[in-house]
Amino acid sequence: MTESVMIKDAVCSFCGCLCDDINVEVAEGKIQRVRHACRLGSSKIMGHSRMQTPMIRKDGVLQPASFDEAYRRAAEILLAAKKPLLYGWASTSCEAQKKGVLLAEEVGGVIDTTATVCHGPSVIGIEEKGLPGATLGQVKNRADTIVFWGCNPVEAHPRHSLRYSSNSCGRFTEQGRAGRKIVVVDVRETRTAKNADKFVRIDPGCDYEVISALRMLVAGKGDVIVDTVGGALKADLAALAEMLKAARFGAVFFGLGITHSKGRYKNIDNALSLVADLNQHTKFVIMPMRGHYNVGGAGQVLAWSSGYPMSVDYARGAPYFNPGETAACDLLGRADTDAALIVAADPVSNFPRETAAALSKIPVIQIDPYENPTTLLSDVVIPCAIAGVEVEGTAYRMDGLALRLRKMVDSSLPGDEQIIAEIIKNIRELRQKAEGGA
Amino acid sequence: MLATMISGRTLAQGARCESKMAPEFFKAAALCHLSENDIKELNINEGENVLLKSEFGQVVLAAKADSGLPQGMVFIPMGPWANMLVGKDTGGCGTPQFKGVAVDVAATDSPVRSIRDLFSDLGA
Amino acid sequence: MRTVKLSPRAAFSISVEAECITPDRFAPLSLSEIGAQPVWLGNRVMHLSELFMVEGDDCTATAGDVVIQLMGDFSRVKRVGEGMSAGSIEAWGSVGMHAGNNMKGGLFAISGNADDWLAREMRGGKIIVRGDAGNYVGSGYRGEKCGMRGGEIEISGRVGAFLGEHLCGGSIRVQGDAGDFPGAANQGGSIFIGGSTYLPGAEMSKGTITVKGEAKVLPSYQRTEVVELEGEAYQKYAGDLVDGGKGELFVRAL
Amino acid sequence: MKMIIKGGIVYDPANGIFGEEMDLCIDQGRVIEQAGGEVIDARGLLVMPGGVDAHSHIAGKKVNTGRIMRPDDSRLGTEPRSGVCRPSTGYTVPNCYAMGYRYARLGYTTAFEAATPILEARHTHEELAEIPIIDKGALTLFGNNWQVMECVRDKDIPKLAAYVAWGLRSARGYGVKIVNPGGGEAWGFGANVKSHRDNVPGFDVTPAEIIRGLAEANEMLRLPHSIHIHFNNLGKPGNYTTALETLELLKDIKPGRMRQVVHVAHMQFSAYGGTSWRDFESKAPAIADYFNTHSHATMDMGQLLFGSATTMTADAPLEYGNARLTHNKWSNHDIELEESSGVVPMIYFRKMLVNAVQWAIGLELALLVRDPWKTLMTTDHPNGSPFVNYPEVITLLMSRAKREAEMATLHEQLPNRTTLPVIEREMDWTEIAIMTRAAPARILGLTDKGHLGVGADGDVSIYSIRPEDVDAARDHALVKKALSSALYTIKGGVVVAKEGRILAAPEGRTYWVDATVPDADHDRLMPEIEDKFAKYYSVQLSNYAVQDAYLPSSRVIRAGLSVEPAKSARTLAEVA
Repeated sequence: MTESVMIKDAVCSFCGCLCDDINVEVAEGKIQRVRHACRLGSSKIMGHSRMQTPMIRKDGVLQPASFDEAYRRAAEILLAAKKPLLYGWASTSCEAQKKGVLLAEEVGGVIDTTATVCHGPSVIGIEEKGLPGATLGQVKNRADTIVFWGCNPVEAHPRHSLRYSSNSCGRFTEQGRAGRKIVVVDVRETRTAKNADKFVRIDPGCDYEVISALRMLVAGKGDVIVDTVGGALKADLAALAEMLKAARFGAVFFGLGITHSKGRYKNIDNALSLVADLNQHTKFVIMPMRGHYNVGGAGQVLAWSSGYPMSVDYARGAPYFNPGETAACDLLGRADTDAALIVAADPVSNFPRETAAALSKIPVIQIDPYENPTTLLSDVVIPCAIAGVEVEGTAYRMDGLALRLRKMVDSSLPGDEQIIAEIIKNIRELRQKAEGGA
Repeated sequence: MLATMISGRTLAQGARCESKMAPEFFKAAALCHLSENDIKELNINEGENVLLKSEFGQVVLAAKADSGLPQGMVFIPMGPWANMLVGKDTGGCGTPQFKGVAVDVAATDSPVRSIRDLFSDLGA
Repeated sequence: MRTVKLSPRAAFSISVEAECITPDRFAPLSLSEIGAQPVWLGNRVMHLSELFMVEGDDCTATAGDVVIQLMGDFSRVKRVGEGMSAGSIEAWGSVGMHAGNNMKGGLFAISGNADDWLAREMRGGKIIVRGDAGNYVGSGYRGEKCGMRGGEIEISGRVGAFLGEHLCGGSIRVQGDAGDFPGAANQGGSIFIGGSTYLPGAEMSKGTITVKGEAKVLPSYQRTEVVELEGEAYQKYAGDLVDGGKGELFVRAL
Repeated sequence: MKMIIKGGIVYDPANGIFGEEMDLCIDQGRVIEQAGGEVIDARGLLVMPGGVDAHSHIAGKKVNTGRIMRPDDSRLGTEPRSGVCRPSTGYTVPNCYAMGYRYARLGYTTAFEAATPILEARHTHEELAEIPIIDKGALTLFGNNWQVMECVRDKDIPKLAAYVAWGLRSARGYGVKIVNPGGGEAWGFGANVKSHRDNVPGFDVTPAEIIRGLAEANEMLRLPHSIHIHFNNLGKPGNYTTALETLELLKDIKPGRMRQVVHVAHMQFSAYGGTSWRDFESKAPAIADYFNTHSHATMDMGQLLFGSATTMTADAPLEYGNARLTHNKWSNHDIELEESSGVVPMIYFRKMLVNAVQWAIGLELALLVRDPWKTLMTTDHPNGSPFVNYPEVITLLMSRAKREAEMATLHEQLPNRTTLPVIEREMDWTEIAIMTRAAPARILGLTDKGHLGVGADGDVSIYSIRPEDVDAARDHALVKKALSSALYTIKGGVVVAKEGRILAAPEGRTYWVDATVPDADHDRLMPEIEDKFAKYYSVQLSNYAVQDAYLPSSRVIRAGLSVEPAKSARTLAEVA
């Protein structure tokens, strides 16, 4: 066994925590062991069985093909489409995302990220109210009161509490967990709720009303409130309001519990106002628990390139943004797209059934390291190297902090960025050939 | 039995979501969490199958007891099985309503469909 | 009076964007010039006449004298009537998203249904829909403080969510039900809902919302007296108090 | 690519050329004695070096937050991709491509990002690299930094200098930016400092000490630029005393290079009198008097124009106040151990007395400070107004008639709150060339920029204005039109824009400063830094610094030990 190399302080590319203290042992070009990562991170870094060769569907069956054939076929599909959808992007590097924006411009397509089935509503809420936030280290060093609203970090962001929130220690929070009040507001008692000091159970779809009640209580106008709101007792909400006002530094972390429920972005809109109101009494910040490790980066890249963080329609040559019209689920749900490129995502699994079914009626190109249900409906499948493990690049943490992803091991497969660059090259060649008539 | 369905991340589902075609993902995601009382009301044992129907579709899943759930609420790990019950409408903001879906739950002895079978009717 | 008739040559799958279909744009143009107007089918720019049959009077006229008749299914044709200031459009069937957005005057009558963002950022004029309408009727654009500022919208059927969001002026009347959050951030328009709805007037600061059916009311609204409107008893609420709002909400007392 | 610009009326004040007809030759991107090659006919036309914007928010977290929270702004100014141009969007917060194209159309070829926290510099550099055409750099924030405050508290300037050098290298930054020193740290618990003498809670040090310590460290390192300061109490009525007292603090600091020892950012926002918004008035005369009688300080205007803006600053408590005052959407972003920041959309109204006075103060400052080398023309883009409105500011400075026409449309109380109505001065092309080219380059320490001497970068702007025939005071509308769309903009010897059309979009370079310090000071510093990463930061030390990959094209400026000290500590006065 050749001697192993220990990569220290590598960045984990699974969830929005983007933990950067991961140690990875590599020997014989393979990852042998992962230390400090949680179960999600180590499963990502250790990896799973991979697709190795490109495939193109012929006579209804996916058959092996060369990379060049796959690039060419992908280019043909995208060029022929009147409104291709370029979807995913959240689990690859910013460098690949930048090429994705260029591709969307070249083919006059719509580029959208997995945010539209995740924290898309949070973005729309921020467009209404702004985001009073901070970096995770500010919470670690100062927060004595933390609210987890509609999120379950114990299962979705396992190291969040130790590195950044409940159990973290900093300059003004030396006691760590003991010096903090942890509150969970959710429709069910999750494992995160079981560790909390206070659990407020509310009825599904009632987040907006409960937040409005809290805002009234925080503003001292509680007398208008009836005895229960959204399944929560007024007394519990009043106690919670007082606890929040008594904080020295409060932080609200919110998740898909409020973005996926009735009200969608209005829930976040109201939560942002609650935190803004609380700043008249004490210091409060709020932060979305972003799921995929680089959905934040996709939003940043799209914003500085097109002016908008998701759902950007380049069909008419200039970016146009309107979730509800230009989001992936709208286009597929209304059969308003005639080809799809899926990068580092699995919409066939993660979209509503009828939306996913629309993908079976149009040509689909998939770029992904792993086979998944989207592969079953794909016409061109291009296996790729894994960003953050086999390709270096940039990713943005849930608090918007940019970090450098390491390359831990080599891969014989091209990275997302390289694949998209090849597809763009083919598109330009095909276009020249068509225009030149040569 | 009428109930409200919510879908979401679990640790096991997350650890397997990049190898969805493997049996471990099936075990982690093809589940329906119910409160103890609801399991009693359906008079089934944990591990037996339930049929869930919503306005948009239906799916068969193995029942799992979850003490954190209130009566009348079921939880399904996010993924293809849960999304059989979710509607395509996004209410004008691009995001489907993955949580708070009205469902009817009944005991069944139909089998839980494998992930490949789930998509077989889509020409997969 | 000059009439121009448009009818789709085929059913559209990919949506069409046709903001050129307005009395203002057609008024000074001959039929062939109208036919040459650009429309977009996804990322392809085409002539109007390639996607629609263009018939009617060939003489030019002022915008106020132009009647555009949309024959057939326009449900996937977006931005029809954008920014129109005079004249009228009669849709015999349904119309697509953003119909009548930024309208300043004139009449837009729709016999069928209207899709989302009907009359977005409307300034003036009148829109009548005999069928249903989608989400965001008379609303603003993402991130804007002000949406509809004037004009009248009358809808016989039901509407989707976020009716009149960021309303700054003008009136909306809906006979049927309305989806979630009608009149959110209302700053001074009036909304009438004949059917039922859910959480009207979120963060309303001014203006009125009347709900003839049932409505779940926000906890930050204060019941005041019961009043009579058009012979019916309504419970009046003041709010949204969450931001010191001075709006009025009337929900029919059962 | 060789080029000769023939017969232009050249304004190159740094080389003593004030409107001389002459030819300019450029080869391989630099100005040379003579050359053949492409001929550009500039006979009788106004020719100046490429514009230099020394203070603008063009890249990084705050700018992108402005874009994300303002789709209502992004949809303005939308242009589809065409020719070499990718799509443009936005008015107050343009996308990266529009940033480069619009500066080029104005004849600007260099712009500096005004404020970057070290921890988030990677993001800033990703956006800087995406902005086409212009050369650029980023100022690095130090005013609320825990390590800085501890060094100042311990009065250990050499260790502070070592940290500033380490911070600049980690952030690949260009200069030391100080914003509401101490206030950002207090905002960590929702408070602020009341003045520059107020103690920073938890750190036992005052803003005055932070400012002075950083100024000394800056000069010890002989950095190309001086400290660049945003005063405490910015934006508050009566804050002009804070400005004057802070400037007075720095009077005796010896400059490490032949330049100012402090540059004041957007002076307008700190030249306020009165006790509240009701009796708010201009104190520009008092501020201008100080600049006229001292030579250790320079400033930039921070001019406000009516209409839409997006305020964004590392002064987070100021932005929270803005949001509450205007009921606008509010973004805040605290950065652990280093800084705070906020973003709030804003609209300035002609009929609001406060906005009218703010508008007047910017112009008053520029017109009352006699030496144009001390006053840069900026709008603190996009806080006062987007940079696309620079021609409006220039023509206001050049034409009293225009000022009077504008004042006639403003709040009628204006004359009681500002001396602008009685100011007759009208700037000429030499002064404008100084305030927008020569002075920003000198103040930043960019030796290759802002002038057309041999060896300078081949950055030239040519406008279809005949300086000899046009009376800028009378024909201000014509001048504004010509300045808004340069006839030619040449960047590094390449014609990048012609009559408003972008012809080429080469990649610009990013300037950053590599200052070397004595090993002993560095070695004393590092244990304290390692301790902070072990205990307080949420990232590992090894992942902190910006990697080479983020600077595809850079120009490193040496400083510290690798630069011998200025022979005699001459102040600006002796140089001018």
